[in-house]
Amino acid sequence: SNNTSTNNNETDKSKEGSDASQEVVKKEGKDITIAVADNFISMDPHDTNDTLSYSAQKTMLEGLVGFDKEMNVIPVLAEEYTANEDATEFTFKLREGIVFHDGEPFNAEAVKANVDRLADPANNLKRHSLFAIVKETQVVDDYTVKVVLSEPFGAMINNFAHPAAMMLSPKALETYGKDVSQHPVGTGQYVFEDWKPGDHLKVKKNESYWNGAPNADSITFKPTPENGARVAMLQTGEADFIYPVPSEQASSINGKDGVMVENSPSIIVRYMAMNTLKKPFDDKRVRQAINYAVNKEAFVKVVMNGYSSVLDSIIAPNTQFYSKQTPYEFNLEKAKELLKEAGYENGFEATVWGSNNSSSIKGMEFMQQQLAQIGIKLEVVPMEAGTMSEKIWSVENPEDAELELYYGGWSPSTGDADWGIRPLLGGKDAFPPKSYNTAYYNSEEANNLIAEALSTADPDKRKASYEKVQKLLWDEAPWTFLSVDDTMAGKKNYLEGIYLLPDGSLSIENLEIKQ
Amino acid sequence: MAETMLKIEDLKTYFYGDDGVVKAVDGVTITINKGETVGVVGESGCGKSVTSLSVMRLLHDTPGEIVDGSIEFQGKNLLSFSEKEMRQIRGNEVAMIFQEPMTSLNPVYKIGKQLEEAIQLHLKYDKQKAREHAIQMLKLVGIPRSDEIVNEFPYQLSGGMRQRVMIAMAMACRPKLLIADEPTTALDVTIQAQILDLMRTLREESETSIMLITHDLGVVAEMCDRVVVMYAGKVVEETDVYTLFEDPKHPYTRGLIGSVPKLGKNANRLDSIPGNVPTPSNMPKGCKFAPRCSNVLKVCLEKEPVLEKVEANHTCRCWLYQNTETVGV
Amino acid sequence: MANVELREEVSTQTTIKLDKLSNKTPFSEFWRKFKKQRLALAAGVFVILLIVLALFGPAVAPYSSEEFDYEHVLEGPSLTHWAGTDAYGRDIFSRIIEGTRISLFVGLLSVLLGAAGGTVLGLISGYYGKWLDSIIMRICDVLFAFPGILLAIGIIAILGPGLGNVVIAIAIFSVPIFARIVRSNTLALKSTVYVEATRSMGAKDRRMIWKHIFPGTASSIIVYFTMRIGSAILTAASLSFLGLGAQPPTPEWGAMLSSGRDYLNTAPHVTFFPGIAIFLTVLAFNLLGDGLRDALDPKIKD
Amino acid sequence: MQMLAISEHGDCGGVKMEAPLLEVKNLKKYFSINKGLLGRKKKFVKAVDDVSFTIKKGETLGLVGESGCGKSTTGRMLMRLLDPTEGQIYFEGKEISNLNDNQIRSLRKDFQMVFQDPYASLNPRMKVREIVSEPMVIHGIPKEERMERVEKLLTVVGLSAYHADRYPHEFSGGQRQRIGIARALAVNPKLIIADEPVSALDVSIQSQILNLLKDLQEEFELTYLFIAHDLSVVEHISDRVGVMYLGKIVELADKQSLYQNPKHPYTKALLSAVPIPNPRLKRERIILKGDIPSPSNPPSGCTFHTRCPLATEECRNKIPQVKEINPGHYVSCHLF
Amino acid sequence: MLKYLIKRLIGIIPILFFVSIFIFLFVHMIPGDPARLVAGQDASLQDVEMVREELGLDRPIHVQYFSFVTNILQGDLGTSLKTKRPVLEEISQRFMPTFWLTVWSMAWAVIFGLLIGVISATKRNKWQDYLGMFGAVSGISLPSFWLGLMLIQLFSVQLGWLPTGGMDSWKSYILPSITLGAGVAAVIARFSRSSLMDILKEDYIRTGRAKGLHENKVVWGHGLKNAMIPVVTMTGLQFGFLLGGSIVIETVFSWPGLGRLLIDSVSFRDYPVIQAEMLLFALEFILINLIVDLLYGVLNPQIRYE
Ligand SMILES: Nc1ncnc2c1ncn2[C@@H]1O[C@H](COP(=O)(O)OP(=O)(O)OP(=O)(O)O)[C@@H](O)[C@H]1O
Ligand SMILES: Nc1ncnc2c1ncn2[C@@H]1O[C@H](COP(=O)(O)OP(=O)(O)OP(=O)(O)O)[C@@H](O)[C@H]1O
Ligand SMILES: [Mg+2]
Ligand SMILES: [Mg+2]
Repeated sequence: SNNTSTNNNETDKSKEGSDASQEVVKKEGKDITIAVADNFISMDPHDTNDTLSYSAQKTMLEGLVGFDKEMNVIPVLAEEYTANEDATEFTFKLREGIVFHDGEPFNAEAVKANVDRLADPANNLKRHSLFAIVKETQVVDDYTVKVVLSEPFGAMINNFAHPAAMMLSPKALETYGKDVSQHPVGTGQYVFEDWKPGDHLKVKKNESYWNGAPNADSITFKPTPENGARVAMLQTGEADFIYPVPSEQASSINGKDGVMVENSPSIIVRYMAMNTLKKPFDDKRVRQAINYAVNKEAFVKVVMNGYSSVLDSIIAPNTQFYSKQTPYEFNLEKAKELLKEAGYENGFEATVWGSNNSSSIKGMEFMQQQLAQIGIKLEVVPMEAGTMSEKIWSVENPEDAELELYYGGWSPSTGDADWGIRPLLGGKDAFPPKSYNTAYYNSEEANNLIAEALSTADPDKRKASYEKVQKLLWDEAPWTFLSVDDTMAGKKNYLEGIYLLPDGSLSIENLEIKQ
Repeated sequence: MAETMLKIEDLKTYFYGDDGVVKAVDGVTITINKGETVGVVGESGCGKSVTSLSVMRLLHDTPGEIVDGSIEFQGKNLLSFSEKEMRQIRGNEVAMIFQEPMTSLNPVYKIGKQLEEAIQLHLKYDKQKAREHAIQMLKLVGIPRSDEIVNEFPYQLSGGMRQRVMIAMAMACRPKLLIADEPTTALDVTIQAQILDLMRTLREESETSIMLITHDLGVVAEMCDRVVVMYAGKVVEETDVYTLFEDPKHPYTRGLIGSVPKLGKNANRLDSIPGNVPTPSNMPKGCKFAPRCSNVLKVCLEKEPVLEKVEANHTCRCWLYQNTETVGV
Repeated sequence: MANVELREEVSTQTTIKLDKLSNKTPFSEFWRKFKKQRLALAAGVFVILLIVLALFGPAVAPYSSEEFDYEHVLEGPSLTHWAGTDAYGRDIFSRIIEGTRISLFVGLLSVLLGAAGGTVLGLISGYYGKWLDSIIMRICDVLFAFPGILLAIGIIAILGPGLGNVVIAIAIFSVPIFARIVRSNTLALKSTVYVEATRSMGAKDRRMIWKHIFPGTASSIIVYFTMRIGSAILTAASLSFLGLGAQPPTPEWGAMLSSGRDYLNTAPHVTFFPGIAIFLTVLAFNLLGDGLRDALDPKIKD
Repeated sequence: MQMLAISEHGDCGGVKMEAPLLEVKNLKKYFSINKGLLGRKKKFVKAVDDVSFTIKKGETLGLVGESGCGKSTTGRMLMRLLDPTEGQIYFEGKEISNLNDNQIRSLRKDFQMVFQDPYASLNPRMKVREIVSEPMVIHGIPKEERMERVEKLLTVVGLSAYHADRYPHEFSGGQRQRIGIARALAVNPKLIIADEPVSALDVSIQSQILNLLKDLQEEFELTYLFIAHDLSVVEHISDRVGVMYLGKIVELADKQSLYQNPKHPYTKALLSAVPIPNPRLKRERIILKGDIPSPSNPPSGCTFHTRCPLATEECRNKIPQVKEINPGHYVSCHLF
Repeated sequence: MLKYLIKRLIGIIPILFFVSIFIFLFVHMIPGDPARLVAGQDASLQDVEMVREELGLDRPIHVQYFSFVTNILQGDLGTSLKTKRPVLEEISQRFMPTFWLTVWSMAWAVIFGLLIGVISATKRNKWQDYLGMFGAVSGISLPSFWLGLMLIQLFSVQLGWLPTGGMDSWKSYILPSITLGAGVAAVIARFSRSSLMDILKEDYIRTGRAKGLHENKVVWGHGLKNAMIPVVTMTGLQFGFLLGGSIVIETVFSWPGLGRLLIDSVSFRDYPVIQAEMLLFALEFILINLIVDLLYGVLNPQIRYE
């Protein structure tokens, strides 16, 4: 994996106009407030599927193993782990002397309780799928636990590193039952204090954290959906850290009031999918023409306010097995020519769908302006989430799909090429409603290449296949390739060690308050 | 000569409205002596109410303004009084009963409270005493169960009772002058008879001077000592009540008396004054009554007559009776 | 003989001249009262100006509302761009001018539909009473029980986004308001003596409703109509704020406001001018409504 | 000639003494007012309670009584603006109280109404021409005829044709009442129900209207039911007079006997309560005590007993019957 | 009085019945598949079907309605599809913030609205009147979200006096309630002005003056109490406006109330929450207007005994 480390000052876009030697502002106390864009849904890691909730959970809970910044598996609550030859038995040696926040000892029994919970389909947990393969969990001794799988699965350790496998106190599981989602009890740096959905979630310092108490006394997460309000909170000091920072305001707040805006390339790609089953998008020349007709630099400047980079493959550079392609340069002549060849000299009309948040509307409007230059009239239809799910993911039969163009973005949460390609362009199996192939793209060749890459564990072979598929798809142009987003966070300059990972999740373990 | 209670002289009250100036009261002179009841009659809109409101100085919420004349109450000029001084007079020395018993009481307050308000204000009684006084007053105006009525709301009372409450309220502070603006118009005959009877009794007991405004000549005949007849903002005739009915001078007064159907007199046709009361926007030049007058002279159409003594105790505003000398004036 | 006599008396009786009052039609009466209200008059002039703009706006606008220029984005007001440019470098002034048509269209049409529906329901409900009244009023109660914006959100979720559906949504929740007003007016008018007089002549329901009752409700409808236009424009703007309104690149003021709100501290003019446009327009309609109310019917209130 | 057309039926009507134009038998109107939970317990206002009378062609029946005694309700029932709770109404011998709305509509032109409030009874949004021609429109009279007739009618009531294009608010009360009368005359009615047509007018105007009504009656042989609370007005205009009290006619007689020789204590009190515009005439007054009881809760027995100076035990308990004590003189009182 | 109350309470039942049908149909008419939204991005088609079954969304619509109603009658509002928490809990947590926001907005709106209204009515056609009414009309003419954003800019960002949102101290109530209440204050001001102006023309006001009462006592004592009668009714209706306004304002000010919950639930098609919340809105509206009617009775003695 080649996730680049998140160097805050790596890009200098954020630094325009900012005074690097800005004086560190004063912070009263050690209580940190973080404003986020959405509400948390659950505090039960086993029953969570949104990144935001995990960001909060990770302050309180820990797993046996975890990922480091480069997405390598590292030990956390387990000191070490071993797997048998055919990858059916995983044995964890647990760190000793750790207690849950409620005083319960962390031991093999506790691990068994958690894994059993995940493995039991009757519990109806959202993350059951990751552990459905577990046959049995055995307590070898107090601090050794062995997980037996029903079939071999080499990547199982990654599943254990996933936040879904974070450990809850068995006592809490018992007393709260399903309500444990309201009362998370873990071993982490911070202890759950209170959660008023929609208002705030507060955690406080765990003085007896096994790896030394953290720096901050408490952390309060505040969901603040309105961009302006979130920014204002950072400016006024009501919040010490916010994310995301709307790119529109990034440069204006950076460097003032002790505010620092940090951006770095994410793995989120922005694209406009074209329904390749539908006329005129079934014609590659039309798709390429559209790609030539869109000025990506202008896209970055106008829509993303400069906080993104032009997309030059179907996956972002920070994604595993990325290989750079030659961008479709902005060339209206060429675009018109291609259209003419395809028989659409006078352009045509089409509808683009996208979500109804302001940045997505802005993107679609931009596409509308760009394509108007080659005679393509776009109708922009922003859709509210529920409607969109109905319109796109309730269509069983690809032929019935009304979808023509879809403006969207994708973040492969696992950070690898497979998850960046297969759900989106992986042939029939990825067509809505099964998955996210909104381009309804289905090519034998690409499907084979994707399968090939999956069939082997040899990185070189995989790399080769992914290179080929990226080249192929780039040329096929089922999408209009737009950009790679930056992650955008704002903080007061006394904070250090807090940053966003490329997948947009928050890392807070090394938080420091500089005074 | 009896003591003069109220002396209105050449009062002019104009309204400044959308259509220009409305001379609602345009030179009214009325004198009321102590213990005397003076009737003011005239057709609707001739300025009777405005005259009474001018006396009370209650015009400030209307576009009306007293532009000329004087109002002397017990020798003091009310027009020179400050608002504060006026408040001490109102409801105290000069009280008023309004035309509409149904709407003149505040619907959201109990009868008792509405009565006590004035009593506490002017007689400086405490609450307890004011209440007793209020009940006393209600008894006086013949309201049965008056100690219960004080705790009721106006809507629980009939029209006659409300009008009696109004009278009680007006009489509560023993006013020297009572202005009654059509106090019985809204009531039924049998109730009217009760109220008139009551007013008569009260007058006899307290020697209050009364200015009784009405358009019912029957009421005038029954209640008043002297009568002032108004037409279009002006006094056209003034005399004692007997003379008025037996020897009316002004053609309008004569017409008025003739046009009332009289009980027991079985005339086939009534006398009637042709035409309509002039509206402010088409006031005739000269005598205001000229267009309807059966005795109209040439001069009537050009010049306005003045109010002049035609006999002792009898004044009239009509060219038929004007001396030539005064014409020149 | 009696005939002749009667006529003679008649002629002597009608000596009064009506000439001085001549030509006092209800309209002139209204105009006389209305023109005294300076603010409302000014608002009326402004509304007329808006209508003219709506009709001829694109012809006067210095730029096309869709003309983008990525080299000049988010520029403040200047001589070339009186209200500055937006995120695509489009001329905000031109967009506001073109937006006039849309905002007025949304306001007028939605309220017109709502008023038409509400009036018919209100007339029926008030005139016929009984169960018809109960049913209509219960439905209105139900609609009333939900905040307008909530209904609009739901209706748009059902119908899909877009200005047309915004119009329908606003129209739907305007219906009960008009129904109630018209109903209460109808009830009052139904019991007036002149309606009773007409009934006593043997007039049919249709005549009573359209000839006597409806004209009597007209003034309150007009007044309310004017005022509701203002709130309709605001609602449309709120819907755009929530991302449910006009589709890009429609220069609907609310959408402009909404898309500009991320630039509140970098380029405040992007929100300021559309905000002012909405404010002034709604203000004008409200003031006009106030004036109309005072001139037409002092008795109806908010 | 047009004048003749208007008085058409008057000419051919002749004198038909045998059948009265209008006959009312035991007419009742109870308004229900909902009381109690879910309106189950019904309460009634007995606005008109068992009223009978007849009106002959060409005569005027006056109806007097104090406010709320049911005069207007009676009038409105005769106009079929209200459905009687009980009782029959015969018009020219034909029962009209059981006709439905559609059947009654064409008959409506035979009886018209003049209302109390000249300000409220004309639609302020219509021109005089439209107002006066409306009954003709309703009864299908062709347009040219209508236009001509409006002007004739206006002249008849003492206005002139040039008033036709003005709006009601430009007229004074008396003039409006004339317009109302013109409207009532438009379709050659046989019976006019005048509900307090002069009580809102000034004395000097009132006499004009009273004279006009009398003249019109003479000319067109109209029949009036004249409702008023002013006894002197009723005396002036009526041939016969009925006195109502709390929904009942307590005394009904021809004018002379009623005014000269009233029988019912209420009539007596009423007559004595009228102020006479003659200061020298001091009469013996009967001042009634108390207020008029509410028709929703009328006293038992004779409804007048609560205020009657001569009330006996019997009056409290028994409802008196109507008796004809002299020919044509009906009284409902236990004293007779 | 008690009878009246009981009658009115019984009268609510049919309305609620209509409301429940309306809400149910309304919610189910909104396109969007909650099963898919619940199951989440990674879910397979089977997962979605399973969720659908689990949520009972596969049953015929009338069956769903029936169980919706019977559950409600048993006090069970269901569980949120999104958070899996009981709807009752979900809503009750969000209720107080919205309640207090509404109450404070209403409180200041009533106080200021009345004050402006009374001053305008008594200083008719003077500058105070013009100023007051211009302010009031402006209040109705401002897009509330814009006003909110502007206030945040001015008072939080520029001046730093007040917090931008959240619900931490009494200070955080100031901006949202000003924003939310502005329109209502304006309506009340206008309404009380015209109502009081009408009342001041009444005969009993003249009676009060004729008694020699001080003008202030006439206006505030005799005038206002009568003028309040229609104002109170109208104020009740404004609650509906506030509830609606809270949807937008809560978004602007990050207020943890029902309005935002509703927006969230709508986009998630969280049927039980939407239904319960709409029902709550309706009930609240109906109850407030019942209270208003009772208040009306307190102010207007004639109503009391009917
Ligand atoms: N508030 C007012 N504004 C304008 N004009 C008024 C006002 N009050 C009275 N007037 C005018 O003053 C004139 C006299 O009115 P006033 O009330 O004194 O008549 P009135 O003699 O009392 O009549 P009525 O018998 O009907 O009570 C009327 O022509 C009326 O138009
Ligand atoms: N629609 C109605 N509903 C209920 N009660 C009514 C209705 N119409 C009239 N009443 C009642 O019936 C009684 C008689 O009313 P009516 O109008 O006939 O009296 P009236 O003799 O004409 O009185 P007035 O002289 O005041 O016109 C009154 O007590 C009145 O309150
Ligand atoms: Mg008067
Ligand atoms: Mg009547």
